[in-house]
Order: sequence, then structure tokens, then C-alpha cells
Amino acid sequence: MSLRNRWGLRAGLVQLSVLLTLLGSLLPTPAAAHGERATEPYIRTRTVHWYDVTWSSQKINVSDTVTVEGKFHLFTDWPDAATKPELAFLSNASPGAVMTRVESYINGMPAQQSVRQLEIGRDYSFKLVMRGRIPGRWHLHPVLNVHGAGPIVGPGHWVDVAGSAADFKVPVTTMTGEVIDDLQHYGVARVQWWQAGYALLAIAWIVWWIRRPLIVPRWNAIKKGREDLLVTRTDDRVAAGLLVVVLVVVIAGYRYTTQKYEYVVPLQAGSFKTKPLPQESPVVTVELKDATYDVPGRSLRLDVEITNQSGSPLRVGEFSTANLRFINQSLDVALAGVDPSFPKDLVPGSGLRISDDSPVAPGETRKLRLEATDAAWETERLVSFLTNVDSRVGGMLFFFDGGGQRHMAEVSGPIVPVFTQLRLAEKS
Amino acid sequence: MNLNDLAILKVSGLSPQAIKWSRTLDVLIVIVAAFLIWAVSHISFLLLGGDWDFFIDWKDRQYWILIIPITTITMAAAFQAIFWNLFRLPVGATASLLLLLVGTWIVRYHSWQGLAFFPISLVVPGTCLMGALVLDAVLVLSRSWLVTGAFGAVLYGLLFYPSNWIYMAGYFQPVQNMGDMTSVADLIGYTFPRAGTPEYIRIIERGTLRTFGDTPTWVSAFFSAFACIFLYYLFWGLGVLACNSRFFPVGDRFKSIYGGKSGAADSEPALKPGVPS
Amino acid sequence: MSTHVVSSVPSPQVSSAAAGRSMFNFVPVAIGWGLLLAVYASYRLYQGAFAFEYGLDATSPEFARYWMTLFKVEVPLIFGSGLCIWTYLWFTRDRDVAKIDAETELRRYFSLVAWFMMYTFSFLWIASFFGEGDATWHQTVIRDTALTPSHIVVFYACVPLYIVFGVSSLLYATTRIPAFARGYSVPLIMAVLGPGLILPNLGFNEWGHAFWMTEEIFSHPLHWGFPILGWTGLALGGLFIQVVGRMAELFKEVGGPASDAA
Amino acid sequence: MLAARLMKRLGGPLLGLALSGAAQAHGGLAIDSDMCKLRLGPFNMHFTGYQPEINGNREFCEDIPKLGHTIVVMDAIEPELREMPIEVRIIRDTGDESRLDAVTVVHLPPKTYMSGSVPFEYSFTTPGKFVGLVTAGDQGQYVSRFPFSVGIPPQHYGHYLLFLGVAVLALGLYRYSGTKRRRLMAGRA
Repeated sequence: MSLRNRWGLRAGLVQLSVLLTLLGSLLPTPAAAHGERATEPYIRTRTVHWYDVTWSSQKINVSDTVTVEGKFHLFTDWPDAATKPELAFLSNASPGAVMTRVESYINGMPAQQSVRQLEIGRDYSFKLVMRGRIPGRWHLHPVLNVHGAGPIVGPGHWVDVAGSAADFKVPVTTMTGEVIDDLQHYGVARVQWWQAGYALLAIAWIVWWIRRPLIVPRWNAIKKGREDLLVTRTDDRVAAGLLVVVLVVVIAGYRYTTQKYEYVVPLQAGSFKTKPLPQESPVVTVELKDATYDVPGRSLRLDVEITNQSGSPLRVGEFSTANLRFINQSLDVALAGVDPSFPKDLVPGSGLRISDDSPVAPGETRKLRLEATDAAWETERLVSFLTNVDSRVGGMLFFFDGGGQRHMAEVSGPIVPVFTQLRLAEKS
Repeated sequence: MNLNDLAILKVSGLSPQAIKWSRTLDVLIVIVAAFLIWAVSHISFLLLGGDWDFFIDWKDRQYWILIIPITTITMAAAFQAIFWNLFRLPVGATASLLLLLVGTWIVRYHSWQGLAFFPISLVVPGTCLMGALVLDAVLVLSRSWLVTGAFGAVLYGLLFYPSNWIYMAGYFQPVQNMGDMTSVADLIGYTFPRAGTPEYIRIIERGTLRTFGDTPTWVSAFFSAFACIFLYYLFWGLGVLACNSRFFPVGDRFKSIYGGKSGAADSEPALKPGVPS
Repeated sequence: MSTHVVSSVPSPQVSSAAAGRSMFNFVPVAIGWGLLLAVYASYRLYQGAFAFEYGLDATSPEFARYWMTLFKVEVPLIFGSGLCIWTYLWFTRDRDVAKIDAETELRRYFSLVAWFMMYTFSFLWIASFFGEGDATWHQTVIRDTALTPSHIVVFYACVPLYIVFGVSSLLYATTRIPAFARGYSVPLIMAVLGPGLILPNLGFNEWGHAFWMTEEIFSHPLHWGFPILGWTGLALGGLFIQVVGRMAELFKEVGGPASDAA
Repeated sequence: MLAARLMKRLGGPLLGLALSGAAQAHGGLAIDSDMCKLRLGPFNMHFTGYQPEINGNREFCEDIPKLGHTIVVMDAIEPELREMPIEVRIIRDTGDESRLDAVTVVHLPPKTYMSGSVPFEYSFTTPGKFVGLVTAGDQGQYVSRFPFSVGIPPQHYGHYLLFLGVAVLALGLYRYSGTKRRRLMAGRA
């Protein structure tokens, strides 16, 4: 029986638990999110923006690999409540070790250790190679843990792992030539044999004492001052013998082990630094004039002033924040940017509505109203930025020039809840 | 029943019937004591030094060797004090560490592997059991908590590293991962991801200035032994303190409600604390 | 649990008659353990089945159905049954506890030890089995609520359970045993109140996690309230003196003179 | 020489202190403030043995524990040695050095080592005692002979001392419990 079945006993337990907790058993839909909805909105909208994230496949067998790669941008308007990314670690969010990590890179540098001094306002590429270990349907997110700010979760996608957990093995050969056939069980038997030996010695010692008349007789004996009966001369010998046995076993065992494993290294704890990706000179400046969130309309409205400093006309293609991507439906190159395998629930259907979608000529400055309308603002609990200490919103705007080149710009600023603007939304 | 047992029973002045009852009581008290020692030792160690014992990639040369003996000798000394003072039974330390080890292995299988699918190689626990045996043995031989603190507690702190290195050394062989050299323990920690435990959160040795061979481990072991002495005395005192049997003085209303004061003005004082020094 | 004790005991008989009947009935304790074991095993199986499946995201409807309902059911259920036991113990208390004879008192001491067997058994399950299970949850999942599937079992099921047995032991002692009816015994209060305070200590724990510390180090000072409250279990030593001391005297009184043949 | 070796052997493991070298009559290896040195007339060279496959970057002085692939590096301490030709010859310590070539195991013809370090490697197949002959100077006027062993497990007397300590501790405590018992009985009588 595989690991899960031995403890899960799925068939028997569903009836038992339901019977016990008097619950109706309705058919649940799989939960899409994993705890990131509870992360504060200012962390999800103004810290790490993940983009170009791809998953190599959605269906793998146990021991096959799946690769998550992409880029992330560190927001300039980093919230005060979260510490700056001085120390971060690239990881993944999955329930326990259902998938194992094979390799992880930041800008091509191996990321087994934590990375130090990530620069705000800059971009980094990441790559995460995972391997299926326990069969099931798992939600695989890239996560950047920032020290002091906690886990900042990227977009998640479902990966189905088929096969049986028993086939999973992690063979490794050490630099001293020892071949380990499976890292999962390496050394466990040795630990258990030795600790069983220690435990036997302890049980013998305890039984040696509790097999005699114990509580009331010894209590009365002490009352009558006959302590000498309670700890006899043989007990002294047994204690001295025990002392010798313990010390000899430990010293001999330790000496044998230090000779057997001459070449050992301590735990590796260094962290690494990496330069950010090259930054293109700013092509477009975006200034947020006014941001309102229409609560009943579930619509975020940004009034921005865009100045096109590049040589070719620009059109707004996408607005992305908190792993949600609002695409300008009428711009084909923007639509093409969404990989068909990208999780559907992260690309709101209504997309991004722009007050004036005509290209912005080079050098022109134009006021635009961007509207991102979707229930996701509620379901992702992003609206609590209205009731939070730091009610500012942030996001990434993607522009496409004549040649289909993509340019990015940050937009962030204070946001105000609005309840009356419903009619305006239909009109414009 | 050897001669010594018969002598004890004779001195205790119990009738044959009472002897049978007292044997029943022995069994019950052993069960209650076992449950309680197990529970208190586990919850105390869990939240004072648990992290280093959970994961193989936390077992470093600086904190693991220092913190585990310090956090486990507390309950070992307290329970040792209780059972030695009341019944001259030098089993408190061994029982505390043995039950802690049993409890830890149960959770490693039921929860770490059973719930979160972690391999046991990631979560093998260490143990101070050999130190506890020495603690009890020295208490029997010296019959004095002063000597036990001086000799036993030092050996307790010193024995942790070698007695666990015997089966942990294999985890610190060098291995290559993504081109860098790392230890098998780090590789296990890296391969089996823990969402709530990023790498930088590990409180482990982040750099040693003077490494003469493997002496940093022994430096930590000696410091731990030194700290164990004071903790031993402190918690032996707490154990003695726990053996007080005072009663809160209460008014007559309390007694009448609880039916304690039915007419007879029983002015019999509360039980004399029968705690021999 | 303690029904047979309440029946009014016939007038004190000759101690030899008492010799026949056994002083301690293990059956109620066995039943109690069996029930508790069933409850804990099904909690663990429930966690095994639904913790990772529907417990990861506190905002999802499945979480509400599988976990919030469990939370809303278990807390009133456990404290309710606790209340029943306590009121039962209260209303069947011995109005004239100072008047009982030695044999009844000895029998009641054995029952008190039976209550302690239940209390320590239930305390063991949270301190060891589910306590470290909570560590597994914290180290592997992103914390998103105070009511994680692990907390719903550890703090809102197991802790109330041992509070039920702790207070029952306290009530049993003070309403049935003369020594404990004359005043509140310090060790007994410590042994019951101390672990009981672990539940309110949760407030401090959640405060810390909400404002202060997002990453989960289990031996962080924020958690040190729990072990320190756990140390009050050491009051077992004082209880030993009070219980064993008195029982030693009763053994002599009820058991009769030590025959020299022994 | 024997004194130095014994002193190092006895002192080393138990106390873990670095022993100051005993008088090295004619260029033998000696630990001097934790550096393994051989003397070449007025000059010194630092001798280090490695067995990477077996124990990584651990350094050995005069007893190389295991057989197999061994790398030895000799570093000139004084700068003058860098300008002189240096010849290195490792021979099996059979007692008669009449026909050197027969017993030679490693031979580096005289050459000046600008970097000041003289590395050579050899795979020792049979355990035994060897002698290193290092001659420096234009006329080979500085000669150093240093014996070393390979594959002979060093006798750690120190650890037997530890076991002795255990016995002494246990016996002492046992006798102490006897006196405590007598005092307890006397008190009661």
C-alpha cells in the first residue's frame, strides 16, 4: 500500500468521519487557492509581480519532472509594513512534499540557498524544476519567501501526478563515493537500530526499579527512616555498571563513526547574490491621477496620464496585479501573450477596458481611464485594501509598440472606494 | 519478590490484603506518571527546542548541540527530583527522555510522513537518552543532587553529540547539487520542500571563525554541558517546589458547601508535608 | 465513571469483609480510554482525509463546510458534555463527606486516581500526538487563518477534552474526599488550572502571528507560554504527597494489622 | 624523534593542544606551532599530505593513514629556496640505501620551483615506512631526510586513556556511594 493509502484509508474514513461529525457530504469543487488569499493585499499588489510564467506540463507521472519558469518584477512602491527583500528564498507552495525540488535558479544562478539584496524596481528570472512524488492533483505555485514579509505566492496551476508513490526514488552518490539508493530512507534504519538499543537499556533500568513494591511501601519505609532498604548495594553496582556501559558504548561508537565517515562537511548556510536582469531605458511614464474601486460594480478604475517617450506608437495591452491579468481584448499581440496553458481563473474574461484604445503617438501625453472589472476582486479578497492600514494599490502595465515589442511600467497610488459610479461604467 | 522486597514490605507494616491493594496502586500510579511525564516532557521540548529536532538540515554544529541538552534536562531534572524525594526512585530522567523519544517517533510517522508526506530521513530525531541514564546512575551513586549536577549534568551535555553522531554522521557527507558542494542533510532539506520553512529561517551556524578540525562541535558540547549544570539545579529546585502539599486556607462557607464541615469541628491540620530533605 | 461510588455505603463493616471485594474497578477507565481513543483516531483520520484537500484555503466554501462546521459542532459538544459531567458530579456530591468511613474513603481515593488516569491520558494526546502534528502543519503550509485544520483539532477539540477531565477530577476530589473538601489543594489546582490556561494562551499566540511574525519557528519565544503552562503538570509531586500519604494511612486502617507471617 | 612522536601521540587527542616540536636532529618532520615542517640546512619547507578521495582536504604530517591516491605538497618557507634547484626522491625505508634506484618510489629531478611549492602524487599500494630525501642548492648542499609512514593505522593510546577515565569515574562514584551508605546507616543506628 502506498504511503498515502496506509495512513489515509480513504474508503473507510469518509463514512466514519462523516458519521462522527454529523455532516452532509456534498460534492466539493477543488479549492483553487492555497492560503495566498489571506496575504495582505498590499503584499499581493505592491511587492512581487510575476509575469511570463509557464508550466512545462499539467500531467506527469511519479518521478517525471515539471518546470515552472518565468520572471518577477520587484515593485518600486514596496509597502512599508513588509521588510525590503534583503533576504529571500525561491520556493514553491504545495501541501507537504508531494513534489520534490530538483533544481531552482534565479537569473541562472543555483538557488539552493537564500538570495541576498534583491533590488527593488528591477526584474529577475526564475526557474523551478519539480518532480512528481505522491500521486494526486496538486496546485503548483512559485513562491518568493521574503524575510520579514513572509511568502509572496505566484500564480498557481494544477498538476496531476499519476502512478504510485512507491516508484519514487532519489538516488545520490556522495563525493566520498558512497552510493545512496534512495534519499528518502537513507540512514533511517541505522538511527532506529541505535536508538532502539538505547531505549532497551533505558527500559531495563526502569523495570529494574519499578518491579519492586513501589509507592506506599517505599513511602512508609521512608517515613520509618529505612532508606537503606530502598537503594541496596546491588543497586549501586548496577548503577556503576550502567555508567560504564553507557560511556564505553558511546565512546567506542563515536570513535568508529569518526573513522568511518572521515570526510564530513557542516550544513551549508551561505547565501548568494545575483545582478538583476538588464533594464531597458524607460519607454513610457505612467502617472496615476486617480484610482477608485467601484464596490458594487467590482471594478477597479485607474485614471492615468501616459507619456510615450519611445519612437513608435504604443497601445496598452495588459494590466496585471496580484497574479490576475486583465488583457486588452482588442489587442491581438496582447491576447497572444497569454499562453493557452495559463490558468484560466487568473485571466478575468472581461479583460481590460480602455477609454481610448488608439495608439499613443511617440512623444504624446494622454489621459486614459483603465477599467478592470471582475468578481475576482472579491473572491481573491483583494478589496480589503479598502479597510487596511495602507490603502494603496499597485500593478504592472504592459504596452506594445508597433513592432509588437512589449514594455512594462509600474502604476501605484492611493485608492478610494466608490459606490455611485455604476452608471458611468455602462456608458463609457 | 526477593529478600529486599520482603524486608520493605515488612517495614511498611501492611497487611497481606493491603499489600495487594498497594500493588494495584503501584500499577495505576505508574500509568498516570508515565502519561504525565510523556505529555509534559514532549510539550516542553516541542516548543523550547523543537525545530532543531524536527529537521535534519537544522542539526548544525553550533545550536543543535547546544540547545537540545539544555531544553531536555529541564524536565528530566524536575521529574528526577519528584520521584527521588518522594520514593527514592531514580527513574525520572530516564523515563522523561525515553517517553519523549517514543512520542517523537510516533509523531514522525503519523504526522510528518502520514499527513505531510515527508520522508523519515528528513525528520530523524536525536535523543539525550544516554545522558539521562548517566544522570540517574550518578544520582543513585552519589545520592546527592549537588554531585549529580556537577558530574551527571556535565556528562549529560557532553554525551549528546557523540551518542547522536554515531547515526547522524552519514548525513553530513559532501555531495554535489547544481554544481555546488553541499551536505546530504542540506540536499534532503532542499529536495523535500517545506512551504512554511524558507532556507534563511534556519537558525544554524552561519560561519565559524576558528575551525581546528572538528573542534567547533566540541566547543558547543562543552558550553552545553556547562549550561546544563545550572539548569539541572534550577529544575531540580522546581521539582522539589512541586512537591509541596499545602492547602489554600478557606472559610467555613466553602467547607459547608462541600460538606467538609458537617457538625464536628474538625480542626485537624492539613497533611504535614512529608518531604524528607 | 464514578457511579458505583455514590451509592450510600453500608455502615462500616469489619475490615475482613472489605478484604474480599477489590478496591479498584478498571472497567470504567477502560471504557473512557476506549471512547477517547475513538475520538482521537477519528480526528486524525478526518485530518488525514480533509486537511490538505479542503483545509488549505480558509476562504473556500469547502473549508467552511468541512472545517468551520466541525469547529462549530465540536466546541459546544465537548464543553456541553463537560458541563453535564460537572453538574452530575456536583449534584451527586456527598453532603456529609466528613462522616464517611475509612473503606469508602479509600475506595474514593482509588476513584480519584482513576480520574487522573483519564485526565493525563487526554492531556497526553494534545501535548504529544496532536501538538507536534500542529508543527507539521505550520512548517508545510502558508498560514492563512487562526482556525487552521490543525488548530481546530488541537486547540478547540483536544484542549477542551482534557479541561473536561481536569475539572472533573477537581470536582470529584472536592466533593467526595474529606481531605480535599476542607480546602483547595494547591497542587490539585495547579495541575488542573495550569494546563487549562493553554487555551487562553492562544490569544497571545495569535496576536504574535498576526502582527509580528509571519514565518513559523516552532521554538520561538512567542510559543513559550505553552511549555511553561505545561510545567504546572509537575504539581503531580504535591498530589502524590496528599493522595499517597493519606492512602498509606487508610491501607493500615482498612487492611488490618500486618500479620507477622508476611 | 621517538620522543616527539610519542609526545604528540599521547598528548594530541586527549588535550587537543598543539605541542611544540621536539629537537629535530636532522630534518625530520615535526609539528611546529601546528605546521608540519622539514629542515633543509638553514631553510624550512612545509610538508602536507592529502588523500582527497578518502578524506577530502584533511592534511597529514608524518603518518598518512590510508593507502591509495596520495598528493604531497612541499612549500618553501624562505624565499631563497625558490631560486635553488630542488630534487625530491621518495624511497621505501628498507634500511640499505646503497642502490637508490631500486627502492625509489617517486623521483623529481632537480628543478627550480618559482612558485615555491613542490607537488607530487603517487598511489601507495602497500602500507609501510618511507623516507623522503629532499636536496636543495646548486651543489645539492642542503639535504633533508624525513621518514613517514603510509597505511599504518596510528595507535591512538589517547582513547584508551578515555576508557581508563571512565573506569576511574565509575569506581570512584561506587566507592563514594559506599561511604554515603555507611554514613546513612550510622545516622540511623
